[in-house]
Amino acid sequence: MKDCIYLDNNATTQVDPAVIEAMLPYLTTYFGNPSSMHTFGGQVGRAVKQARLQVASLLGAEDSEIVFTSCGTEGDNAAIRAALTAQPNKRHIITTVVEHPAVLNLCKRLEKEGYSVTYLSVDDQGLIDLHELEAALTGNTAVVSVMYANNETGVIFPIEEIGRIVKEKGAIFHVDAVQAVGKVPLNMKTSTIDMLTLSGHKIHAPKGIGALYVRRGVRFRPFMIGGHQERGRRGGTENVPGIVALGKAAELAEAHLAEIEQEKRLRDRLEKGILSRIPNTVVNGHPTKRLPNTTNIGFKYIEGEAILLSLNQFGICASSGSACTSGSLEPSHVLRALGLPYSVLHGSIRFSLSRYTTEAEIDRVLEVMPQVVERLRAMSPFNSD
Amino acid sequence: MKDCIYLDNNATTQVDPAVIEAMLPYLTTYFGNPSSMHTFGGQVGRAVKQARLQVASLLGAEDSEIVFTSCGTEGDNAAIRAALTAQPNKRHIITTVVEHPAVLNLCKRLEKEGYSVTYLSVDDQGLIDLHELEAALTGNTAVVSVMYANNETGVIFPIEEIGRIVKEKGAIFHVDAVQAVGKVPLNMKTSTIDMLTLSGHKIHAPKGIGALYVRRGVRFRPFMIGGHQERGRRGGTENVPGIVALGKAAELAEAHLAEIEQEKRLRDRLEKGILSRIPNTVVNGHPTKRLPNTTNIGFKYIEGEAILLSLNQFGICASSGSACTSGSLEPSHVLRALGLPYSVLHGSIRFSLSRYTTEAEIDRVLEVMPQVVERLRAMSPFNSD
Amino acid sequence: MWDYTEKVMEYFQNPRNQGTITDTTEGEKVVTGEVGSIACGDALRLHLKIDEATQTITDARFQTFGCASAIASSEALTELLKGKKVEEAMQLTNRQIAEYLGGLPEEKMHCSVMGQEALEAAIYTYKGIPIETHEEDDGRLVCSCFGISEPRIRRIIL
Ligand SMILES: Cc1ncc(COP(=O)(O)O)c(C=O)c1O
Ligand SMILES: Cc1ncc(COP(=O)(O)O)c(C=O)c1O
Ligand code: FES
Ligand code: FES
Repeated sequence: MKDCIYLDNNATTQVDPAVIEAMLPYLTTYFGNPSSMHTFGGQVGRAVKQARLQVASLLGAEDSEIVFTSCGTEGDNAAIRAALTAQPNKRHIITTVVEHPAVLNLCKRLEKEGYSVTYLSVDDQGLIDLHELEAALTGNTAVVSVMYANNETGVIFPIEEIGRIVKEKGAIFHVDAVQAVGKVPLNMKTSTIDMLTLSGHKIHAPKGIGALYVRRGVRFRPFMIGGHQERGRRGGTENVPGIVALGKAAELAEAHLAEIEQEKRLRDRLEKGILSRIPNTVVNGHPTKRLPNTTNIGFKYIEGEAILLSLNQFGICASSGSACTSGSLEPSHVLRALGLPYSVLHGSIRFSLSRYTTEAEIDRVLEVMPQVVERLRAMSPFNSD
Repeated sequence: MKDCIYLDNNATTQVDPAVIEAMLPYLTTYFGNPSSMHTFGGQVGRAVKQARLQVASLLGAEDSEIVFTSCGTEGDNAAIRAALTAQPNKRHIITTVVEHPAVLNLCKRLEKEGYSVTYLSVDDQGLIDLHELEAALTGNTAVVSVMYANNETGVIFPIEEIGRIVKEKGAIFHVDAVQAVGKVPLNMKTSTIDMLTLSGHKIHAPKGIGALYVRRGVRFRPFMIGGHQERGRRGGTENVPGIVALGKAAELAEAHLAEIEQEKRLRDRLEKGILSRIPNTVVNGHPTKRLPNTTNIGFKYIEGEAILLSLNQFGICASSGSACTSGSLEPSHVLRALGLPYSVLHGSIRFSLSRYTTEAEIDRVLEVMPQVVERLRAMSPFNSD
Repeated sequence: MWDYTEKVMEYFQNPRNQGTITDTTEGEKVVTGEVGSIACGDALRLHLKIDEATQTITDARFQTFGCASAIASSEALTELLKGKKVEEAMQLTNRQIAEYLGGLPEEKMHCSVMGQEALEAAIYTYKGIPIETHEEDDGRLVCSCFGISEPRIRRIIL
């Protein structure tokens, strides 16, 4: 991996060595069950508590508002199910067409279970229409689930504006912030958000750990039912090494927020470099309301998988669509929702940076990219259009 | 921890160093998302596949029948929910009064959701009455969920006898084998079990990973809804290091099954030693239908927590009740279900061994135990009774 | 799991006042007060030696069946009682017992309540006042240790 230029950080990130160092003692020496009497000197319980404080700090939340989960998908499932179970009389859900499958596929299942779901559409820049939201909201709406930032385009929704509208109607407001955490500053103290999902492996913690923020006072029912762990909000023996890792990763992410402009500068360098060097390229999604680390670029007349494989030959890792849907051959539901022309739809590539990305790496991509595109276009029947 | 005599392996186990070694490369070098295109040379996908084969081998199953989960609690929730969702017309569940909270508390929630639940009782040795099961089963029974072995007493249910009865009535048969896996040989090929839950941290893998066996052909609906991971049976980015760890742990557990008699010999030495040295002690649960590593002993007239804390002073870790419920002050629901006299109920201690337990450790416990009990009994108002 | 103070652990490990009182001389009276049962999982039998002329508790001992904090609370109770006048002892609260121990986990506060109740029982016996028995029939038991109801806990703790 050392030789790989990794620009697929929205799919998953490299675990920070300091995170591994922090978690290792809890994989080896302090392996105890935090719910057990014998406490290994209380070490395990204290470590979990510290991690909870670290995650809370990143979100501007209280530690008692953090529930550890196994991943972002669990957080999304838990939040939406909790909102529905806690308000059995409300049978309506609002979400958007560009959500992650963790929300979208859950909503499809919920429709089968008898709930009605409104899927808000997006415009060609990936933004929703707040009037459409207002019109959809009723007293019957149990929960509005909207992502903070899109994983494919990086487009950021106006979360607090949305939240104010949602709260007026008394619905619970859930935000899938898996892609936003660590990339934009968050402060739950001044936010309208009731519940917020995050996932460890997107912020340099390992896979298998995540967290759900649940605002104090918001009615909650556990999704994963079992023992009294997480104050009765999530059953199952606590993943102590994962929790400690997430705590450390949150601390590092908070520190990194101060230098996020540097990451944005590199992203802009990449984006402008590609647009200026390669004709028939476009940026997908809103030009400025976007995560600082993500750019999704359409290379007209050629196909995404071919581009990715060519980039792989040069040791460059990027992606088309989300990792999740890349098993399927369908073009991404997000790009389709933007109503992109077919010529762009099939040839779009997401580059997503991290704090490890260097200027030299970006320059290498800028060097390679034109040849890759040229070669494929030379083969394409649409090239001469 | 090196100096601690750890006899609480039913709560959680030490991670095997070989397991940590196996997983480390997937925490560091091979951090990629297995669903991504760029494959780190296919290394990540291959590792997940191998782990699936290792877990399948331990269970005598096919690799396609293994779904990775985050813990035992998730496996139990997923199995029971799947059975209900796949058979929407059946509204009845059968389980036992001695299940883990992951099953019991879920069933209590399901009652609120409109399902009816039969909780089979147990006799004073912890065994159910098969006639009671037969009488409870109807065409309306969607799922029967019974644990393979009890976490507190180690009592083993006659799973295949139960399974034959269940299958006659066409219900789905789920078995929580979290405590049985790695301690008794399992072979799904010749079994009546439809779904089986296991948890990594009980077999020397880390916390945060588990698996659910789902027999080919059994109708399944995902509990954790999201991307198409695990062939659509469990959404969420795969916990690759955890999966690799579980695979290695399964391989080691399978090898250890050949030496399980040695573990049983140590357990018997401990049990007999305590019974013969300390008056007014009894073994809780069936004398022989029990896991080879577990003994639950009642020390009359003294209280469990006081015993545990005294043992801690000598560097011995055991437990009373399950770790899960030890946060509460109620005596264990399992021991109460056995109908033990109060004098035993409050003074019962579980010792659970592992392949790391040595004869010297057992002998040390036998040396310490009499003083501990004597000291507390000298304080007890019931002592002279 | 429980965050016990060093003092709780020390009193649990090395209680000095466990046992009964057998030796008495002229002018001294020995009384006992008992709460809890084996069914509840905790029980405390408190023994007091009272100098009748001065109304002073000259010795206090306990027999306890219960968790570490029950044992430590019993030890603390007997420590606190020694040398006190009966009327002073009547003022002792479970809070003072817990404070003497440097605090108890919230879930374990009721273990100190047991001390206060045993003391009450012993002094009532000394004064010849009949003791009301707590029937476990009110259905709202908070602590299975002994039959105290939620209102009573409120009164004692708050
Ligand atoms: C019998 C049994 N089932 C389920 C579980 C839950 O497993 P986990 O803690 O991995 O969620 C446990 C252990 O805690 C158990 O002993
Ligand atoms: C926006 C968004 N939500 C949810 C998820 C799901 O997170 P996880 O893979 O940790 O389950 C992802 C990433 O895959 C995501 O990008
Ligand atoms: S689970 Fe989401 S991009 Fe995959
Ligand atoms: S007296 Fe300590 S738990 Fe009841």
